[in-house]
Amino acid sequence: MASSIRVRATANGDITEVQALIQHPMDTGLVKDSKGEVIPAHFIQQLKFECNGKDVFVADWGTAVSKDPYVKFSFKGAKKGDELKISWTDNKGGSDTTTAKIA
Amino acid sequence: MKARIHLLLGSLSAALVAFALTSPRVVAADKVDPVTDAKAFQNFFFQKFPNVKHEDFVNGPYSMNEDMKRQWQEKEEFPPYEFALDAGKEMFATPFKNGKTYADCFPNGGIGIRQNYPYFDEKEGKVVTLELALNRCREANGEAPYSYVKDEMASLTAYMAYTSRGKPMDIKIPDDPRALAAFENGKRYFYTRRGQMNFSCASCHVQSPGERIRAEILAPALGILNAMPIYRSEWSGMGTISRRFVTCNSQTRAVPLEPQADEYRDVEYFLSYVANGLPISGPGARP
Amino acid sequence: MTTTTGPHPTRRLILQGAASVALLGLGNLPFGAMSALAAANDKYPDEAFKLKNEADAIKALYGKAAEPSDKVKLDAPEIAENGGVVPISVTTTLDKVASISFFVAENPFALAASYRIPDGTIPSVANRLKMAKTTNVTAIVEADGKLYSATKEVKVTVGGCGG
Amino acid sequence: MKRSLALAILLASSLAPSARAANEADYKAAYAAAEAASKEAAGMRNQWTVTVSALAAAKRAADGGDFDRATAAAKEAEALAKASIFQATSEKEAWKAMEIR
Repeated sequence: MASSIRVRATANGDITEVQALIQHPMDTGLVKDSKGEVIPAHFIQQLKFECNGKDVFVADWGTAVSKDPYVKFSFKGAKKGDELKISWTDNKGGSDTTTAKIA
Repeated sequence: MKARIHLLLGSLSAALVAFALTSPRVVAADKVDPVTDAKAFQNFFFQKFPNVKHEDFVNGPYSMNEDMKRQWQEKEEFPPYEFALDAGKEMFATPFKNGKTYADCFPNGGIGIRQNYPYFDEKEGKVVTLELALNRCREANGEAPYSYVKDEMASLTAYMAYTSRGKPMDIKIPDDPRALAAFENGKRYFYTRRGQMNFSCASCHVQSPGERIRAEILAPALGILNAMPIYRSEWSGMGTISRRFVTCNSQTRAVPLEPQADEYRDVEYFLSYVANGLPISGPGARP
Repeated sequence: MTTTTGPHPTRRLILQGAASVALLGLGNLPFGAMSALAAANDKYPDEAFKLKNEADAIKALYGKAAEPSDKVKLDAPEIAENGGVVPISVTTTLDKVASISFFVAENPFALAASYRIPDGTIPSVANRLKMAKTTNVTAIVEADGKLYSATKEVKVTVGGCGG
Repeated sequence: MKRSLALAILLASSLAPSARAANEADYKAAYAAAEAASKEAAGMRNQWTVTVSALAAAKRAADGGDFDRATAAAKEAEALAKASIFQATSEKEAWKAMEIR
């Protein structure tokens, strides 16, 4: 199954811009389904981006992050071809990880 | 309780009169003439919104409001329909149990043909939409049809729309009285008021595009289907044309017809034909 | 400082004083240690995410209050097209930024998201948040041990006509 | 204006005021009339969601034995169904007024 993480990392000069879109329901636990039962909270808590063995960005998320969450940031010190490792864990112990080459 | 009914009737007749007065001067026509209708339809919007580029009408509410357009462009950087698009691509390539694929059902393998749908099927004597053709392809190959309002259908139509992006809408009306009748039936449905709200599609999308209905900006009717299927933040999911028609009906408190009912197929035929020449921009992201 | 009635009030006061001084004094320590300390802790700030009120959440996350600064540029729509997907981003010209956080005042839980910005990462983040209703969105930037904030009201209402 | 006048008279006649408390027979009559009108509206493919919910409310109230409320809800359902029928018939021609020419 394709990874739940879509990522685009493009380097221009020393700055690499990273965009990530993650397939995840991000349920708040405050919503009821059509039958009136509460949909339990199910959301990504931590999302980590590592490059060349160092954390370049760490996101701690709450229930207010949108469904299929999106995040964009940039960092210095990497170049085209370097590998970016992305991994997330959610409040139910679910997780996923993927790697992407910087274009 | 009786007072409430009279209140309802008062508002109903007042609304009828109010909208009748403000609508464009019209004179009843008898012969169905799609070419003239389409020209008049497009000119109405081009004159009402002179500074909107013609091809931008397909961006719906975002062609009407700068603040909304900025939020849209922000979303389009990494659009929420990305997953549906990938899923559609995968489904399109996965063969059915009998080894065939969707490509075998469609001209040009289903790639870059969305702008020709819906078309008038002279054998059947009815309008055939892309969603209908996809389900018929599934059934012809021994597979169960998909729901018209759920994600699988949206993913397939998203991929097919994506392969036609930028191509001008190109709907044909054959010289067949049944085709002209279908076009006219679709036009009638578009302008007919329904539901306790007593709105027609035109009440919102012709009378007041660009204005707000609570938080949402109303899209112009011209090119309103060019971006289909759409990921709607409101549904936090994909929506096919069928889902959009059904939900619009219930918003005006009209009981929706079954998806792909003749009326829906005809109104899709009408709306697509009058948007001929405008580019396909699906799949789209909408509020 | 409230007067404490315990037998060794002065000792506790000194200890608390020492702790906060130590924190402040760490400004110029080698980066590794400081970032872990300044960004509250490496662990997921579970407490902060559970607090309803914004001020409490800020205190739980950072242990101090923020002061508005025009060096923090918060970008959010005037009217959100949909409360479920509100594009919000922040960028700052401050340096030695250790973390950036977003708060939505009247959400069920004020703290929406918090980002740790290691050395070498540009202090700028864009994300999409959920907003329960029209309220203030606040972005807080932790730079060199101090907190700077920017706030903007975003209107949120339901769409559609009836149903 | 002629149209809305006709509509008002049509509706007023079907709402004969009943002073005494409604009993099951009243409810059954009102519900039957409402159901007939609702079927006709559905037949014209112009049913309103509020008609359906009023009919359901009438049935629920009747099942609970509250025939006053059940009859009132049934009468409201009938009125709504008749209004949707009137809307469908008047719109057969009225839509042309909105058409872009």
